[in-house]
Amino acid sequence: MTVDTVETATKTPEQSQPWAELGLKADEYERIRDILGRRPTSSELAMYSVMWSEHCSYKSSKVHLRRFGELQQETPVGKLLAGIGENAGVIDVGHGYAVTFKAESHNHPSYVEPYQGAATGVGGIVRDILAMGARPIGVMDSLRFGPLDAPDTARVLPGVVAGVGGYGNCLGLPNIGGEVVFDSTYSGNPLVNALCVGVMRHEDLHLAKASGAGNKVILYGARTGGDGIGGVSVLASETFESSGPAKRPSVQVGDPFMEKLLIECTLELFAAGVVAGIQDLGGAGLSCATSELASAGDGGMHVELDRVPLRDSTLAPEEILMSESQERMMAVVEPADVERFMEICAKWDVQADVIGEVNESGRLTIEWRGETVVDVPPRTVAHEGPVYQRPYERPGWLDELQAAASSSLPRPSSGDELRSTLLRMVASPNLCSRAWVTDQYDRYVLGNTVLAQPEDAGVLRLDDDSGLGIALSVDANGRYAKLDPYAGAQLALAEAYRNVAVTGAKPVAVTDCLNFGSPEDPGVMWQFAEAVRGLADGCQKLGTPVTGGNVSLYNQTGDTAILPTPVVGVLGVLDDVARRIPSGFRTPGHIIYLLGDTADEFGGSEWAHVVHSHLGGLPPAVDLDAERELAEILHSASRDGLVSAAHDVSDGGVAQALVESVLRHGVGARVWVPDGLDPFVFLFSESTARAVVAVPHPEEVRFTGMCEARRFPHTRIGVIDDEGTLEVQGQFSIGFDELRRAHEQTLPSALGE
Amino acid sequence: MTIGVVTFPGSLDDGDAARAVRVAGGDAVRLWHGDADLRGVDAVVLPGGFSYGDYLRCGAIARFAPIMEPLIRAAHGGMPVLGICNGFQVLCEAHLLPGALVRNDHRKFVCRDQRLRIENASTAWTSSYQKDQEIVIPLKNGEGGYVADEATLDRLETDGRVVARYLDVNPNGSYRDIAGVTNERGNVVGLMPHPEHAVEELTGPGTDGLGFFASVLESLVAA
Amino acid sequence: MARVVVDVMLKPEILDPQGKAVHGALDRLGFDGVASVRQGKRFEIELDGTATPERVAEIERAASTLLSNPVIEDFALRVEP
Amino acid sequence: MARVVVDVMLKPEILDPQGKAVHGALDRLGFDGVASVRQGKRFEIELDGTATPERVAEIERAASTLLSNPVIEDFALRVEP
Ligand SMILES: Nc1ncnc2c1ncn2[C@@H]1O[C@H](COP(=O)(O)OP(=O)(O)O)[C@@H](O)[C@H]1O
Ligand SMILES: [Mg+2]
Repeated sequence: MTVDTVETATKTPEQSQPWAELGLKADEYERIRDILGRRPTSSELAMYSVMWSEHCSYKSSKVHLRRFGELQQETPVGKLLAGIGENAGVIDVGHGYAVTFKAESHNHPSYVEPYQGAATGVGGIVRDILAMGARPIGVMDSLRFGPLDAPDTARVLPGVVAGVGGYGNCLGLPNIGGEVVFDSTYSGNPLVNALCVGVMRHEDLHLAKASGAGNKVILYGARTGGDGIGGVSVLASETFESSGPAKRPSVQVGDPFMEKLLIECTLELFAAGVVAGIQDLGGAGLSCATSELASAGDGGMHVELDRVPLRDSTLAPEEILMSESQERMMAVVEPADVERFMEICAKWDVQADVIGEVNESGRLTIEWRGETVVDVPPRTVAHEGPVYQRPYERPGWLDELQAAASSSLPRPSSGDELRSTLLRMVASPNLCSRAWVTDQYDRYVLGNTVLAQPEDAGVLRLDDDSGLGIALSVDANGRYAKLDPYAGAQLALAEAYRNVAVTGAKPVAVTDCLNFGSPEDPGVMWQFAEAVRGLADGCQKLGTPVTGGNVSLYNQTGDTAILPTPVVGVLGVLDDVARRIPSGFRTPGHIIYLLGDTADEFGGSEWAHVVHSHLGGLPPAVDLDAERELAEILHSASRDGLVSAAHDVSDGGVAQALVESVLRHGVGARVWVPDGLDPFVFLFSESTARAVVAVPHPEEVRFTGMCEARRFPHTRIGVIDDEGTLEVQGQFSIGFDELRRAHEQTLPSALGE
Repeated sequence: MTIGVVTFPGSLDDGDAARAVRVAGGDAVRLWHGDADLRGVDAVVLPGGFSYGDYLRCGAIARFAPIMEPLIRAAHGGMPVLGICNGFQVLCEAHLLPGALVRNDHRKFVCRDQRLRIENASTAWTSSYQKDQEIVIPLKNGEGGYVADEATLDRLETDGRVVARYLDVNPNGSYRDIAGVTNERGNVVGLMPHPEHAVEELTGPGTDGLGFFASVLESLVAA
Repeated sequence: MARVVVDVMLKPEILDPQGKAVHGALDRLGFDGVASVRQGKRFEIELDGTATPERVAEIERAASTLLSNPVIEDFALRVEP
Repeated sequence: MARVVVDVMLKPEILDPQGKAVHGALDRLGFDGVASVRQGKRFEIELDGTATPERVAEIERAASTLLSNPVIEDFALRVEP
């Protein structure tokens, strides 16, 4: 095998190189030559090409994401201990604890090989959290597929769900929530966004940097094989249409057992105090880990690539650098600690090898068989990649779409029509029970899960003594975002915020996973810019910083982009998880209140989608002040024990919220339509900043008094009984057998069992 | 009273099992798979999880861990041993319990709150329950189908060695709805569902699982 | 280098949900005339050096203790040239 | 009755965590001299009647779509007498 060394590169400046195939543009290649003062070696080219890919460099999104950095770097309960730019944001939650959470997409790999794509998506985000110094304590998954009855959905969905479950269950991380959404734009472009949350003591925070000349660079975990070579630049940055099957690289296969060992081993390494710097290996593998560690450090780094343990001895140096083999980590360790480091790895049966050293050269140099194959300034690889100001423009079709309002669609009016509409809605793919999916996830492991599916947010206990805990929800509504991406991002934020708030938690921080089409389409780029602007403005208003996130572009098939899908995750804090509010109605006699105002809002609604296959008009109005007020009311109500259940109102409106609340414990409810409201609007409108709560009779006066004092709209809409029916007085009544059948049969009958 | 909880590589519910022991009023001692030493404990829990990734067959690799030698000896000598989920699989692989656990009949992992009937309330781990008592505890497994040949099943039935049976639904295709079995002496119990996830109101479907840990503590005091 | 292949199949009386599912899927795809499908495991074990009778006997022992569970499975072992 | 056997193995370049775990267990149990272990699946398909070339071709098609995932796996098919 002839190796392209720095020496050869200097001597053969004219040699042609496959920069275009690697996804680089002509000017990018020129820039690399300028930086190096010569042509890059093939190893350097590999490195730059992966690190300058859209996925790693955020070159199209960076200029917009800056808005998040301008937000206040403080949450309602404390400081950000690490923010955007680190592997994941870290939030002080009190009592000396810090929480870190982040979402990441694994969309295209999950289309190619659903099980492994989804599994390795979970594995990747878990390592991000681990690399911050935290113990991972929970995962969530936000999933989007083509229509439920499409043949490819039957291939992709079961594999993705089994992969999320297979990996997360085997790691022993409770799955505490997520989403499953169906829309035709996701055919051929499913979205698999995985979120992980971890907890640490403040002093355990670790950062990804290589400093201290003489410190050793240790690669530990799985051996390096030919997995997903080029996956980052090819898989994540180009659409399938243009690349075709020939360019599909081999898929990465996950080994969750290895990852479990890696977690326990790494936590023991942290506890032993032998880690000076740490970085996970994800997309772009060693290229990314070495250049990012060196770039964030204060000197340089030298790596001997021959020391990397290989699964396949025929790999070339550029392939070793690009390999995306899973379950690997890289640590910077002081020489005196190396022995202890190795002992701990041996205890966990984790292979570890010193592959390099931190130095003061200011360069990242990589040696292979005694010759230098990489000699670069690390910042130019990791942090100073290209930045694009992509043109963006409000798409021409938007006016027409917004003008096609839903107000002219025929509505049900009689009680019978409302009844059958409700049954049809609760059985529809986006509103039906998710149990087929969530039953495949372990929600109990670790013994701290206070709320998980089918609750609005997952709630985890952090501390047995104080009861300190967190709540988490992830949400997005692509149809809303299509109608108005600025509002759509805020609506996603509002829903996640509200889902956290209904548990009684105080929402404090935000992460996101922004899934869009091609940035080379000015219309898509505009959607992206608007969504970022909307999310940043929304976060400013709510006082919740964006602590990190992920961007996935090029989600399109041919010219058809997915619905713009800004997935937003909100983290909340509960001082005592014993005070959490569950979503299910349990006690007959408790009074049902609707909090918030209901307007006639059906643009982008589930009703328009299910009944009329219609998408047009404007999404429901955003009112973040009201969301904030609602959250405070719920927080106080939980503290003072004023409500026995609370469920947010979103997709499918009050009808959906009531159905979910009554079915939870199989009680019953009698509901009446408030004066002055049209029954259809009352039941199905998707107005925001609303929740349905159950109030014990003795607390009613205090509860309504609190709402009045805050001038927050609250309407008595019903009472819990034990009749086993949902009755809307004067309209209709449905027995639970029928209701359950409608709500629970959809996924099993479409997917089997 | 000290109850050992073994950690194999890939054990997941070891912390929960130790917590359950403490909630029930016992002292939990963590045991490491690689040490052939039970550290003087009075009873042992083999916890749930995916030991060795559950590759090959669940429990098949863990069964050969160094800790299993003294454990098998102690079990033969009458020490109470409870295998939960993966631990049950390990006990079957070690032939401390008859039968085996195979892939769920629906081929998916399943996590649900499961109703059970306690059929034998005289083992070391079930004495604080009433016979025929119904309880709800979480179940979560991918390979939880209990199988054995007909003769073995018949023998288990006539000897009263079926410890617990699934009610409402059979979640994994277990023969005769069997959720747990015991050895002849009643000191070794294997259970597919997870009592350790039902010891606190806050984090489980109730506290019905506590009885398993209370039982063994009582039986140790009585002994 | 020699290769030993061990095939492990569930005993006929043990339910094989995976085989059954494959059978069902074949039916749905219109492959008919399939009487039954069983799914098992195949291990390919590469040995350093040759497959002496002693070493094969060792692998056989591993096959009957580790690679298969005699309560539910049968195995077959062969040395490939 | 004819039997068609389909062996499905991960492609050599794809990580095989199961084979790796088995290899590790063999080492710990003292079976040495093992260079590598790969674990795959074996399907035994019993046909009603004989294995005509057309039917085998059909099974072959199923093997490449249903029984294996060509992105990560290879398969081998043979008709047993
Ligand atoms: N992919 C998934 N993974 C885990 N939990 C999920 C997933 N999809 C939905 N869930 C859970 O199922 C429940 C119902 O989901 P959904 O109706 O979408 O909730 P909401 O409308 O409150 O966001 C929630 O608890 C949610 O977290
Ligand atoms: Mg909700």
